[in-house]
Amino acid sequence: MPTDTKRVRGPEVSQSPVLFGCRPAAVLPSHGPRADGRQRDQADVRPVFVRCGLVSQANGSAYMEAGSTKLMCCVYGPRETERKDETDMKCGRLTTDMRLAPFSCPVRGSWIQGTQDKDLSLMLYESLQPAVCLQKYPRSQIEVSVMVLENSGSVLAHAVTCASLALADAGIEMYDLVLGCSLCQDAGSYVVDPTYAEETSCGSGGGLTVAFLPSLNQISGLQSDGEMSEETLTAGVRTCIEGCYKLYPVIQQALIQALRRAAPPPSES
Amino acid sequence: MATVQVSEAEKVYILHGIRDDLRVDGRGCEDYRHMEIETDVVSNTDGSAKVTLGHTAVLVGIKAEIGKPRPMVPNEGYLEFFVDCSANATPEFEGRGGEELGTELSNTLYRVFNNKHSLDLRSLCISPGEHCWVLYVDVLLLQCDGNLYDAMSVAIKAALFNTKIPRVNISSDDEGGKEIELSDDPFDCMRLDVENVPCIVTLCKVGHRHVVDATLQEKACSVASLLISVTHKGAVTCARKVGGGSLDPESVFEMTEAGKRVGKALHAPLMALLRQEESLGMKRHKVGFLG
Amino acid sequence: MAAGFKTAEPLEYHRSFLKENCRPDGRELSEFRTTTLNIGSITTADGSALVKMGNTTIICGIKAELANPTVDAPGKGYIVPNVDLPPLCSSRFRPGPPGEQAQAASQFIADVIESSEVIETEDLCIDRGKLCWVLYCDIMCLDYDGNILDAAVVALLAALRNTQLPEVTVNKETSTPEVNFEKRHRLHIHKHPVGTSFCVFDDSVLIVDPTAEEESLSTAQLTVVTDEDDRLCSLHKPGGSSMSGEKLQECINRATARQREIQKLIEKVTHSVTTAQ
Amino acid sequence: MAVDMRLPTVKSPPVSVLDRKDLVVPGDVITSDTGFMRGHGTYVDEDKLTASVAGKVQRVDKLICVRPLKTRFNGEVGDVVVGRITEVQQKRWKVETNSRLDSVLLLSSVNLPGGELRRRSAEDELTMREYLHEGDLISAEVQSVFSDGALSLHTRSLKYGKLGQGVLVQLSPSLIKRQKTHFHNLPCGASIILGNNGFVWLYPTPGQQEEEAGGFYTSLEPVSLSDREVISRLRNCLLALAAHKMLLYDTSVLYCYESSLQHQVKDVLKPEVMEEIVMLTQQKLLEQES
Amino acid sequence: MAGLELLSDQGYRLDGRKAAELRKVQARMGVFAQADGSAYLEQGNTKALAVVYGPHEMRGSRSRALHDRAVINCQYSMATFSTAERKRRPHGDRKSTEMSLHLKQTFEAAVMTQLFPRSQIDIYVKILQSDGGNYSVCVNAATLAVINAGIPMRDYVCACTVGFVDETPLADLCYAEESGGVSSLALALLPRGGQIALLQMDARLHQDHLESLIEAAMTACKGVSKVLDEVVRQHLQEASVLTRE
Repeated sequence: MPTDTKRVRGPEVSQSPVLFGCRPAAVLPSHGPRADGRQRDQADVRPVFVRCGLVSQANGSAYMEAGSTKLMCCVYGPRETERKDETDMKCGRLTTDMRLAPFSCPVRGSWIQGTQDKDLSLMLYESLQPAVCLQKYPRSQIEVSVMVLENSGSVLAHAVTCASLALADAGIEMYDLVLGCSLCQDAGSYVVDPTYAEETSCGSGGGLTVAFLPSLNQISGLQSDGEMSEETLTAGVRTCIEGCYKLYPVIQQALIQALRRAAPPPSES
Repeated sequence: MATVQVSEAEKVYILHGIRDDLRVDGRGCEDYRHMEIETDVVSNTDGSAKVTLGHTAVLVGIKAEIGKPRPMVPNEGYLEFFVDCSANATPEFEGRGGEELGTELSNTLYRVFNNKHSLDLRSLCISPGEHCWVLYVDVLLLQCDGNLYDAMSVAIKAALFNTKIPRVNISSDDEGGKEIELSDDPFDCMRLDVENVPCIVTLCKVGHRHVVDATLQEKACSVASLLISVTHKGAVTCARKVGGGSLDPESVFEMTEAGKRVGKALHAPLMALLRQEESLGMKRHKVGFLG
Repeated sequence: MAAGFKTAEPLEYHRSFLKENCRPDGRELSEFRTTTLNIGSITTADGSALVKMGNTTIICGIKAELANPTVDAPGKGYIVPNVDLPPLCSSRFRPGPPGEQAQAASQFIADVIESSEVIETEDLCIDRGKLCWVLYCDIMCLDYDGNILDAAVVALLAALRNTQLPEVTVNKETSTPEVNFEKRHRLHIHKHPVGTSFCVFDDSVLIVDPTAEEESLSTAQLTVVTDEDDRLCSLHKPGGSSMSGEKLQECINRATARQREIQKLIEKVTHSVTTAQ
Repeated sequence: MAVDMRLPTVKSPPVSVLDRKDLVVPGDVITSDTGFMRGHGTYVDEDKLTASVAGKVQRVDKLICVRPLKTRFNGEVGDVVVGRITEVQQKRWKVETNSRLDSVLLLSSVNLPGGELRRRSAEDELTMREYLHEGDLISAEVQSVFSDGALSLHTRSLKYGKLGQGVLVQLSPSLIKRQKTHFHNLPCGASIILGNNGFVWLYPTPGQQEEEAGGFYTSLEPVSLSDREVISRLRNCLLALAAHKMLLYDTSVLYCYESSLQHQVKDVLKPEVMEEIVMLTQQKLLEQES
Repeated sequence: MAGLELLSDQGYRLDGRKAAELRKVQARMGVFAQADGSAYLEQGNTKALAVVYGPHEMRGSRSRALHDRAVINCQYSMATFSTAERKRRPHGDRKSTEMSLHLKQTFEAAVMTQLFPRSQIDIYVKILQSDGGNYSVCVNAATLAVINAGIPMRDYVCACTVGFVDETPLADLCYAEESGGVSSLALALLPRGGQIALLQMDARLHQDHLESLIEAAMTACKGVSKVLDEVVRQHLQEASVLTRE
């Protein structure tokens, strides 16, 4: 690792205590009810808590909790592009930056944005871009940054939802909201909106994240890994869409609430 | 990614052609361009392959190095991917221009291989918790003419097939320390089982239909693509939507189905070709870049 | 009208308030913004705290890892504090490696930890010369509206109070550490340093807990850190206009008062968290 | 679904190097006779006319040029080009024509709707993008060459202008044979513009009508399947000829098309098929000559 | 590598060559269709790919354009698998930046840039396999690529690395020799006129030996140029069979 002179540095090597636990981490059962009491094989998403407009400095922001997954998204812009090329003249530029805070996972993460963060940023970008009316913002850029404060699973899916809320909060024109939902599939059964433990313990199966535009019925982001059959994948996509629809009213409510708070009291006439 | 400009009228022409299942180069929607594959092209690697698909050309070199197993999986070796989008492929990649695409491609490769069956990682273990083989899979883009993903995955499979890892002898000395000795006999080597290594199929949605192996012009007409990596048994190891647009669920399902079908069919001819090449042995006329 | 004045002549706008001994947000000159504290909300961290001072929001997460002590100090562990100002918290920060301000803040926090002896690094030793704890204290700004140093110190202190380390024993045979997550111990907090920051306007008017705008308009800034024994742990004044000894004493007095307030707040919140469990 | 995977073709053993005087490489002295004028691809070094590129020597009276096998387009006045608009600037379009600098199409060098004698108004400047915008293809003629070598184009003839539906094939300019006309309606059912710059445009043969809109109107009606097949086959034939460095003109293209008819369109690009049809084409051309 | 004998008493080198013998050079022009010019060249086990784009309109900021000649832009990089020990980065390190600069200087001396005012010529070279003499192999490959692109040059540029062992100059060093502590020198030559396009030496050598070393380098370069000449003529002939009108 290159020496980092811009930070306070600790010892060269240090290891997470998790590696030395006396008892091996309990393997989650692949059947029966889930640890948090939710149902398997159903679009059973965790209850979410969302708030818009918490950050004073941003043009739009949203904070979201799903179980103990906590993340925050800020939107800056539209503001003038720093880098100009021909496409910017007709169309705005969207940039996304997603990071996991060093303390957000069971094992500490590094300061430097790793490939995982870059990958997540790209996925976030591809999921959001179809929804934003970029042609309405020529020569400008809209910056979306997401910080995951606690990773308790399904971060990408929730980041998508949170970011679309923050975009809406910033008053950026969008065709539709974007909602995210993910699932983990293992040995013939699946869990929707998995927790971190569920994500890491699904051995032979795989994970799937879908970003969905609910009113337009369009999939704007799709990403899977691990091994699954085509039928499972297709079924998984359907389940995720179902999960998104469950989330939809909650998100709408949060936005309306934010609007109410922001709007001046109705004039009496 | 390397981009080309296409006028509105050209787009319409391409779009209608795909609707009628007759693409500009005469192919049907699910036809690949002519593909040439050759392995063992770079002699200082442990395995290598060169694949050309239309004008797209990729070179894959694999180096096996001894490293320390990951703490979470002490009895497995691992793969490292790196994709070099060099300026040779297109001037757009000059300086740091290709870095973004490079990370995107290598991240996808990590996903594609992120499962238990693609490659038997346990066979790469030398001594649990201490030593294992790390396979550095380095992809070099030589020319871009669309459909990098598919070409890359075929080249990787071919290079893995070609990879020869020296046999290792572990002897312990008097003080209990272990010594690792590599066999110098070039024939005393370990081969990898590539049966389950997946191939990537990129389906480009153009108009209301989708095509495989899109050229740059076709890609310019498409709003979104679905990338899907499929094993010879038809299992999907990675799926991703790429590109700026969105897809309706029905077409995602159609594309997944087509991707699986096409992907599954890629493996048999590829394996047959690799075996045929191998059977030629020393008689094989190496072509490389001189042919 | 007022809004126009504010954006066109921000300095004049502020002066007009200061003349009346008050500030645009309604505070008095020596009044802090409302400070709220939330402890232990991040379960993936070994200790965490979220501090809000007005709009300024700072979160601190502490992760403990195992390492070998240095040869020079075989009986000591490490504390590694870093302040991150991500682009998320304000449009003034760009993605990439930490900028000057973040670097300076990290150094400031590191200095405070060392001079205040909030934690004895000896406490972090597990097996002399062989094994010790490293406390990675990552302090992250989520909303930047001035005075991040005060907020960062409070967040760090509260997070340290909240930290619980698992019990570690070294297996004699294999000489590998064994960690028992069931049994956890709190850290011993020796001192409670608290920072108080001031801004000087027009080389004369002194205000406490400046907002981002006030910071940018001020002619000098000053941070005083004191602990419960009224010891001065740090005095940080990066350049700017000069200041009389008298004024300085005034600042220190305000700081000691603030220290009491904050320590009380931390006790209260920590207490409510532990009783809630 | 079809996939054609194979091992690379082994190169045929090299032909023995004949000492062909007309082929030169950089640094070769062409003549030390000072009576000749130096043209493209040559320079004078110590009174000797020397080649600066690898290619074939051509002599026209006293002028000696060397034509390289492959090069950027070196346009001359009167050349027909096919190009793509890259930028819309004030009073002019920038056009990519495979030259060493982008070519220029001045607003004053195009026929605007409403007749040739129309004055160009300020409004025309503002609406330039409506006539031609970035990415559009045009056919044009080289009007003049600027001192730095950039080409100035014009479309002041009904045969030039914006191109509609069709397929562009980009080849080396040296493969295009100079002819009286570079526009051909081929008897096989499609039309071709063989741009001197190596850009070849294949399009369905237009009916009698249209054209009147000043060349800015393009039909977006679907092209019939049979026309498409012809165009695709022609495209692949052009690539086959180019791969074997055959000179391109209406007859060679047409013969190649005829030779390819026994193969499916998509198979034409397979190396062995390409070789076969190019051989057939050569034979036909030889027969026709004798 | 102290114990290694670079030149045996019988006058043979590590790989069995004589002192002035070049490694086997094989090359092909026009490997890629999309570039304006391209070439592949191998010299022993060092293999390089060169690609040329241009001359074309300046990319990026037009202010870099020169009003009286073309700008030559070079990028040198190495495949991550090209060396025995895997490289972490293909380019961007100090050594490849320096190499890019040397290539640029070399080709500015040979390409007739004055014919293309305000244009840009890109030369990208990639080492696929590295076994000594990287600079020289790149120059030789790039020369072929420039010729393939039909860009006028005064003459070929040929390069060779030579070393000095036991009072004897060794031509065309391989990696084992390069790293064996030999004083070496790289030279790029326009063979017909004998002009030196670039000379680079960063080892210690007695002044008296310099002349003989340069002499040997020039002879080696001429040897290379002979091979390149054959490749170009071969290519010309194969390609012009059919274009004959």
